[in-house]
Amino acid sequence: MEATFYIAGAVAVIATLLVVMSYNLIHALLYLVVSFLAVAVVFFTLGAPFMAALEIIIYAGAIVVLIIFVIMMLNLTYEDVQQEKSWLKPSVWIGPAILSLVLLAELVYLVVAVEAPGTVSVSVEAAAVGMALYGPYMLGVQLCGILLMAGIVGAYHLGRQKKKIVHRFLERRAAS
Amino acid sequence: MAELLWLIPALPFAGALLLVLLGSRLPRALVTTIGVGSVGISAAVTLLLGIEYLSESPAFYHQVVWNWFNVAGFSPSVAFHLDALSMVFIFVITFVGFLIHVYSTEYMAHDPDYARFFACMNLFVGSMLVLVMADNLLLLYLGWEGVGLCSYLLIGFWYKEKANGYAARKAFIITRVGDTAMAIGLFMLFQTFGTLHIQTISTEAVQVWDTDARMAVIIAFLLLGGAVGKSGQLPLQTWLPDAMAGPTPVSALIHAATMVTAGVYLIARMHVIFELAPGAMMAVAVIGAITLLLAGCAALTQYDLKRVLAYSTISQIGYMFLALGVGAWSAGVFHFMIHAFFKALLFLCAGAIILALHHEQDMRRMGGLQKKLPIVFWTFLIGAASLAAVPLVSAGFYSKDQILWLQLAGENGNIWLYLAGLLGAFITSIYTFRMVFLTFYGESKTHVGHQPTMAIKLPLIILAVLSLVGGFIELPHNFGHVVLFSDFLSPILPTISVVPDFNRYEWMLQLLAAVVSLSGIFIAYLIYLKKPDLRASLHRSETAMAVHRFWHSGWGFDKLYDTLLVRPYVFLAKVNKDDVIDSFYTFLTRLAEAFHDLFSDSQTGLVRNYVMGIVVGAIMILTITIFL
Amino acid sequence: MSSIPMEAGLLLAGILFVIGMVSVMIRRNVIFMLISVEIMLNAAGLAFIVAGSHWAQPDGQIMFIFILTMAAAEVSVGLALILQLYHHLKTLDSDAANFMKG
Amino acid sequence: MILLWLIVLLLAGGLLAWIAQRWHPSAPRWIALFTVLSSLLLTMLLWVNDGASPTDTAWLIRLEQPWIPQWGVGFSLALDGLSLLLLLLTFFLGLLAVLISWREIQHKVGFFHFNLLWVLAGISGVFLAMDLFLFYFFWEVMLIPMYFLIGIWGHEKKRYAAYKFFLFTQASGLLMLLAILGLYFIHGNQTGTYTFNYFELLNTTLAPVAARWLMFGFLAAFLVKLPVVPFHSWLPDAHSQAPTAGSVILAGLLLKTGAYGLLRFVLPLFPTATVEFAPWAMLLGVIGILYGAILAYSQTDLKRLVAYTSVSHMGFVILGVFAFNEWALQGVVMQMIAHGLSTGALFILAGFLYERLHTRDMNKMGGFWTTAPKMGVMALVFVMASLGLPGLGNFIAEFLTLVGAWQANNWLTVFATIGLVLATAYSLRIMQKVFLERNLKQQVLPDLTFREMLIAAPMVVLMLWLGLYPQPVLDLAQPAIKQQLQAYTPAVPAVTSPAPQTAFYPPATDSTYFQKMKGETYEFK
Repeated sequence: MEATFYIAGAVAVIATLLVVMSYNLIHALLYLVVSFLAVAVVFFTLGAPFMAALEIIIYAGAIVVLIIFVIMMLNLTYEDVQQEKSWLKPSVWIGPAILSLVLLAELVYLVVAVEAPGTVSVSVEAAAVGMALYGPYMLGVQLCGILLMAGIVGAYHLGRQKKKIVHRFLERRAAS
Repeated sequence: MAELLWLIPALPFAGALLLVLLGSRLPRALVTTIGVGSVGISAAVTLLLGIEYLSESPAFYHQVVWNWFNVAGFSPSVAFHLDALSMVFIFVITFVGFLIHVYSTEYMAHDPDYARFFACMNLFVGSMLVLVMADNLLLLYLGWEGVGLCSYLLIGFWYKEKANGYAARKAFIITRVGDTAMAIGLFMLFQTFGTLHIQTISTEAVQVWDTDARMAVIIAFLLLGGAVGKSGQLPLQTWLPDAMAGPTPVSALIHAATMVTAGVYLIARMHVIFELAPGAMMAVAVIGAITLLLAGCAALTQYDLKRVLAYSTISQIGYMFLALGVGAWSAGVFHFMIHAFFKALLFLCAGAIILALHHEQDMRRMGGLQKKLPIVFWTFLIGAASLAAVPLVSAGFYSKDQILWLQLAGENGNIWLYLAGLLGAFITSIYTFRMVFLTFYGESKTHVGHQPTMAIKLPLIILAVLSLVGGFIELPHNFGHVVLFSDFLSPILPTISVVPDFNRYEWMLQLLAAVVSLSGIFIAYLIYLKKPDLRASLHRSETAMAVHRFWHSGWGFDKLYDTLLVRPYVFLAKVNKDDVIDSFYTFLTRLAEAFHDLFSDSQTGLVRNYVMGIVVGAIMILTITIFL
Repeated sequence: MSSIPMEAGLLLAGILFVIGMVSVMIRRNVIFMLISVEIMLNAAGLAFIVAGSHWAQPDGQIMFIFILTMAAAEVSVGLALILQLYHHLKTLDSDAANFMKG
Repeated sequence: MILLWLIVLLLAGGLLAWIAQRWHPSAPRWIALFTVLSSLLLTMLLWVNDGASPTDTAWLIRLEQPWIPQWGVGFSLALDGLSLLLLLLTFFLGLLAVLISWREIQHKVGFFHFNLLWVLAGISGVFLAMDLFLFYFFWEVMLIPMYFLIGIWGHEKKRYAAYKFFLFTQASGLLMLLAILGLYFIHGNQTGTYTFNYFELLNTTLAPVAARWLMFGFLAAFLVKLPVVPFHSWLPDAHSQAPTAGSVILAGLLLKTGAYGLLRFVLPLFPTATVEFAPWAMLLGVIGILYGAILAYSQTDLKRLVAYTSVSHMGFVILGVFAFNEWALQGVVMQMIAHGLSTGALFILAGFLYERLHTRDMNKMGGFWTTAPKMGVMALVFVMASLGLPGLGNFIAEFLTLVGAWQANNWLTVFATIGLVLATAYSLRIMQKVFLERNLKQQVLPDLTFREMLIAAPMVVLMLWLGLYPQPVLDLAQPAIKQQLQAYTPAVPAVTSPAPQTAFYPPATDSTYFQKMKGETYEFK
């Protein structure tokens, strides 16, 4: 189990790095799927198999597919890949990278410096999760429902192709 | 009769009010009736009261019209107090005022603002009457400022000329400087006595203060400040010559006969305080002496007929101050009365000349009017004789001689003051007859347009008669010894104590004064009539011309004040027009705007940068958590 | 059950999170930014799971479910927004949408 | 109860005026006119009924209603002579403000009158409130509609002026709120009852330091409103940019709330702290008199000039308030009323001119006496009132103030008196520039119409009345003033006693000398 965790973790990190570094959107998305799958494996090793399943179904499945659909709708071409290349110059990414490394170092320090909390021990059954979810977290579930509802409505509303509805601010910009 | 006291000032006020409200709609005749009539009735009431006063000879009449206000014991009333001193003043004001009103009906006949003129004149007479009849200093102050206002309105009567408005403002502001000093004096009087009632102050002052008490001296000086401002004495005399911008009747009434003597009235009225302050008395005399000399010299060099008369007014009031300063109260008031007659006469004659010559005021362009305006000539001559104090025949001689005599004979007398007065008399007769010779003799230079009619002639004749005979009510004791006037005033004003065994010199001094006066006339005759070469040689001399220019500008006082006070003030005002303090607040706004720009620039509109901001924030927070 | 140290799990979450974050900062393409946000959210969920396993409590997994839900909603709305943006600006460049510039 | 109705009447009238615009364009004018007129009549009725029969206290009417009892906030209104006078002034000037806007305001008429009436309501509330919370509430009520009046119907720089006005008054008002709260808590800690009631708070005993800080809090609001010199710079902008009615209300009433606050709150609440502060306050007053006068002299914008004269005149108010004697305070009350009339009148005059010429620049005017003699006469009276000519109300005010101030501090009074000379300079400048000289531009200037005469004539009459027979006003104010001065009765001899070691007092020899003189005077009485 331990080895699985480390390997899956390594795969996840590498895949994610590749996501970040690739110029082609579709390639990136494929790596992203890999990354999600790896994380799902990590979940499994951590004793959360149900979550692993959810990760695969929703992240690697639904979300990524959604993005792919959109990419298809946008009809991206080779030029976009070239443009992506031109945008990713060292001068652009070096600063944020350094910042992030600092942040990472701090995070590591914080995680390591704390008294060793021991290891992951018990696996939590999906049943227990379900009990808690529909017990004390009932309100949270309902809120999630509302959130999803809002998401649907929002996506529908925003996704509609009504050309003439332009925000007045944008309209004024366009006029001038 | 005494209950009619309030009518005297009320009538002119009522006239003014009527004219202000209805003036523009009334026909001229009615305006004349109201304007002249109100003062006329007032004069009649004065006459009646005067007769009663003389026959009953009470100490005073007193009438409370209403209680003005009452705050914590400070309770001035609108109340009138009539005693001998006030009597003299209201007599002069109403009668001379009436004559000048009559005169004005012709002088101003063609002016479009006829009603406004009479409204202001009536207002002036009313205010002046309040001034001299007030029983407390606050009411006196009301009249005091009221006459200032009328003076402003009338100097600037022909407001379309910018210079006239300037002169009017100058008059108002300069007199207000004096008034401010007076107001402070009133505060101090109130603090000491808890009242501003004149009689109370007069009786209590001697009990509260010893002679030369510090408070008394300060107060006397402050009151003197007010008097100096109103009476055009040094150092606040500069407004008076410019005040000649007004119509000539105004100059006659306000700037010669009555208003400018308000200072004399104030000092005479508050003589108790002044007697307690010998230093202030001395100052009064010295100011008078210096002023009469300076103004006399300035009068010598003026070409504008009215300006000569204006400077001569300053000079003559200097004589009054000289008299008051040595304690010759009744002599000062006597000279006031006589001066009112002859100066009003001179001004009215000047007015008649100016009217005849189409508003020509420059004496260099007059001449030869002796034949063309005979009545004016003769009356002017009488006035001039009185001003120059031609001995025996003129009233001015008696009044001025008394003042000069008391400079030596009086207890507080002083040889220097006397000499100054004598020199002044000499200068006076020179410039007076310079005026006469330049105007009436020589060849005619300007066409005579308007011949005076009855409305002008009558006042001239009456005033001329008064200028001649007015002096006979007070004759020196080696010469008739008539003391009607000083007797009349003696209950109010203390008589001056004369140095004993000085009387035998009196005739010498009189002779001296007469000689001085006549020699002055002779010199004027020489220079201006007989020997034009003399004048021409004077004109060629550089120094003489420099002095001439200096005197012509009134000893440079205008320029002095201009550079010392007016310009810095205007400069300060102009520089600070936008208010330095405001710039501090503007700076605050600028600061806020700068910060606004700073933070606004940080909002780039790029999502990346915002994320970066969040990360930087996270790093900062984490760093703080780690290191703290 | 296993002896995976908790630090390791948290470190993995941290690394993934930071990678996602770098990507958000350096990418100009809006879709990439959205993807990066997904990575970050996923990393956060991972941290919850790790903690939940450690304490043997279901709460961590519940939080992950909530995060998941939120991610789904976010992605749907976000993609709709991207579509709109693309229609208006004809580009996916996030720098083009800088109207909020002060 | 009638006090409440006064305020409610104005508020309701304002709302009605706003709504009424839909019915008829000039309906708001008539509604506003009738509202203010009825308020005025109601107040006059109060004067006739209650003013004549003073009870044992200075208070004529009191109203106490609980409002937010948990916090100790009460809806408490009270009327004394001072309030009554100021209410009369408020409604009189309010009436003129409505009349003066008849022609001038042509857009958003309903909203304009709404704001106008609400400002008046706020001002009346300020003059009546006897609960500090309520007082603060009304203080704000009066501020916001005024902001709209300036900001919507003002002249070319209206937004700048409106913001400036709002920021100054709001910032200072917040400081006052802090002070009110401080007082509230100190009082609560002492007595256990937390209340904002004025009468309760009067009994608070304060540590000197606390008293000083709380006093500064109150002073901040009042001195800015008054305004006193370093804080005056909002005033010229607000006054010159506001519409005529707004200027009249600003100058005539809003400034008076500052003076009223000083009299009503600062003096009785902090007797010791104010005595300490008095020389400085008087110095500020004198600086205000002179500085305002100098600035007024240099202005070419007529309304701005008049605004600076307000700064100068308000200097007398603070000079008098901190002299702590009845003469000075009566002078202050007179000054509030007389200045309200005279400056209001000058602004109205500026409004007349603006309506005709569409400029406020005096360099473009001149020689109007010829074409508009009636206006000239009116202007002359107003100008003379502003320079303090005896016979008009301002003279009584200034003279009493100076007499009172003289008892407190000689040198400062001397300088304040010099202000009268400067007042002459700037006042006559108005006459000279506008009405005298030649009408170079050949502007046709119609003389006053009947409506305008209706506005101007009562002001002239009132000014003359105040100047010649001010006794009714003084009588009405007297009990109230005595009450404000109660805390100073032991301190009054201190006025002439040897001065504390401050640079602004004359040398000790002088004051002891004066004291000696004063002692002797009493013997002779």
